[in-house]
Amino acid sequence: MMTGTIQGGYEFLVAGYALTWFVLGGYALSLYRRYRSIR
Amino acid sequence: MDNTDPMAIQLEGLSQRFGRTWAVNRLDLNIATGEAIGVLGPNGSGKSTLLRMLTTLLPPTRGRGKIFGCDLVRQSGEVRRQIHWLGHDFNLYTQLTAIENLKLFFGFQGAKADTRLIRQALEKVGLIPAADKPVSAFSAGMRKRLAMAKIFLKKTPLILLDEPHTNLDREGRDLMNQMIAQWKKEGATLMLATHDHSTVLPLCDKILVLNNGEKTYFGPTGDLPKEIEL
Amino acid sequence: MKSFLRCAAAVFYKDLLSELRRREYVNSLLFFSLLTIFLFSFAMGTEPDLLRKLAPGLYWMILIFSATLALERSFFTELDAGCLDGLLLYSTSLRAVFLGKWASNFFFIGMVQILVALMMTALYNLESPRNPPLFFAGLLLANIGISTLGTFYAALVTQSRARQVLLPLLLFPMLIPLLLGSVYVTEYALSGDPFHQATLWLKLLVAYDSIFLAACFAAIEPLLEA
Amino acid sequence: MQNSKSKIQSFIVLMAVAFFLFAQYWGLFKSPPDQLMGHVQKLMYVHVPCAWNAFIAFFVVFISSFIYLIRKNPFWDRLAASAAEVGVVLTGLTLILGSIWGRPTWGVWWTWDARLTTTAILFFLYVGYLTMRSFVGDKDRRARLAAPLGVIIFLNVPIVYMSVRWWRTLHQVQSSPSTVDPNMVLSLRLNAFAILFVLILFIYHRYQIALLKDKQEEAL
Repeated sequence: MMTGTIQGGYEFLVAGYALTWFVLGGYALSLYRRYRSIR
Repeated sequence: MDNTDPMAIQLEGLSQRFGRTWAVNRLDLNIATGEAIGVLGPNGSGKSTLLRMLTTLLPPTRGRGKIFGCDLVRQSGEVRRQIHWLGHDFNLYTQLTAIENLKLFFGFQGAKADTRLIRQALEKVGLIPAADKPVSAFSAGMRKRLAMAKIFLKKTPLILLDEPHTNLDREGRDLMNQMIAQWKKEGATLMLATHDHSTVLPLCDKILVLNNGEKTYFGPTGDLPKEIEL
Repeated sequence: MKSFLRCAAAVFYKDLLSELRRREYVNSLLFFSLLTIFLFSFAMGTEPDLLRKLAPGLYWMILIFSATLALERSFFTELDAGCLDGLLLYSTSLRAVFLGKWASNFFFIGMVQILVALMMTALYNLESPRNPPLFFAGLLLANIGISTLGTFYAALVTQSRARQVLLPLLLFPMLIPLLLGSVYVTEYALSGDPFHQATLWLKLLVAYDSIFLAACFAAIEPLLEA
Repeated sequence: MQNSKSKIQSFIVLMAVAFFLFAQYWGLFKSPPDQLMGHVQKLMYVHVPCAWNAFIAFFVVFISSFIYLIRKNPFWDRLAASAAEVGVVLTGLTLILGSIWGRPTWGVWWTWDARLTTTAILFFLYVGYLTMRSFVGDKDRRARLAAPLGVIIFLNVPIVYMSVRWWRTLHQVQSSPSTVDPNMVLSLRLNAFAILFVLILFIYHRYQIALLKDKQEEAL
């Protein structure tokens, strides 16, 4: 198992948060676009 | 007929929509017990859809209907126990023999098979020689007769017939007319949907004409106006 | 109550009769399960110890795939011959129809279970299970679960266009707990299960079966009506 | 002229976004890094809230399916459909985040951890639910078929979790994060409520789309 604190690993952190914003934002956008297309 | 309810069928705004088209559009109808109704109209005018809705197998998109006071949707169980339906498919299991199919008819209703009545029914429709043969060997006419035999097995206050005379030879047609006459004598309510009106008119008290899902005429057979397009 | 059972018996008897008279469906089901045994051995290699170790897992994979074939047909014979309306119209209750269909699926899947077990023992020369009652208990409980959910989902997808792909897509995720349970019960049954480790998984299967028998029985009404 | 209703709606959306950003900020910069996993551990503040809220969405599907079975009111069917779609999106996100988190921590892209495996099974269950809905055209029939499915699927969730946990204890893979200090709990809770707010908005707007679609179909 890991002994000391993991150095770095920032790229995973950034990737995770970026992905979260991308997915939530993207879904919000798709809802908006679908809402507009039906209007 | 055990049923004393004066109104056999009461429809209020009954409608059915398939995708964009209204197969039946806001149909209001009141049919008294014991009447024989001919349902006429060109192909695709909603005849079969209407009948299928009356069997409760096809819930209406809008509107309500009652058969002998039982709601088509909420009391579909009671309605089903009081009707017979003879449609284009004859609901026959081709791997089984004629007798087995009729025994199944009792089985599905949870009743013991009454072999005497089965034999009587087969005799009436002239299928005794083919009683033990699998239905797969039957011609369309013989299959229709077997389906008619099923109606013979259980008396119901309402009988729905979709194109009763198709697939039948001349002798079969006489048998159908004879059975229709007998059902009328027993006080059953009948609905016969067909597009060749010549065979049906003499049998019916009233005519319902449908066109594109809408009622264009409903009244006694006698005063059917000429210009109504059948 | 009597008429309920008689209706279910009629549906079961009818299914049995018409499927056994026209053998080709039953044969195709059995040959399919045999074929998958061969496929797996080609895929896994014929090294005896490996196959013996993987046998429980393979067995249940083959079972689930073969069961899908049996389940997909459960309402298809009605639909194909146009008898579904008659069945729905004249049956005393749709739950009786469900019970009848459940029984016929149970019968055919049970048949596949026995056949695949025998063939696998022969082909992978496994010795017979050291704890036979546990083995058959596993088979029985799994069969109940597969038949219950399988018949329920078969009724659900019968009238939709993409029946072949929809049934496995819906059924397989639901069967995961059952798959885990039956694989372990079979594994312990083969090895004799001296420490009674299988009881945990048997409890899971019993709970699984009873929950879904009750739920499917309660919820079947709208499915067949649709 | 934007009528008052949509003005309130956009205000609420802004509120949700603000709260979400605040919670993310708090989690990322305000809470201490974990002694063992360092900053990577902060992925927990998105991974775990997404999982919780996905579960809430599926619970909404279960309840509305159950009520539809009794009431037959199309509102509940539309709500079930909306919640299911949002739930699947969140579950998909949770799974990818779990894999991103697993990589630096355990060196693997996927661990058969009990919670993660259960989430994956949930994902397939509800993708199946949505696929089934997409195959049935007629609105009423779709509702009649989807309601029992929505109930039956959810009944499987506890069984799946239990069986997967028993299955995992046989293989002893340690999975739960190390000790959680109070400040972290605050970030976790903040993010959980932020994403809950987003979840409610998503379900609400997806419901409006479903309503409009039905009205459009009706109007024909």
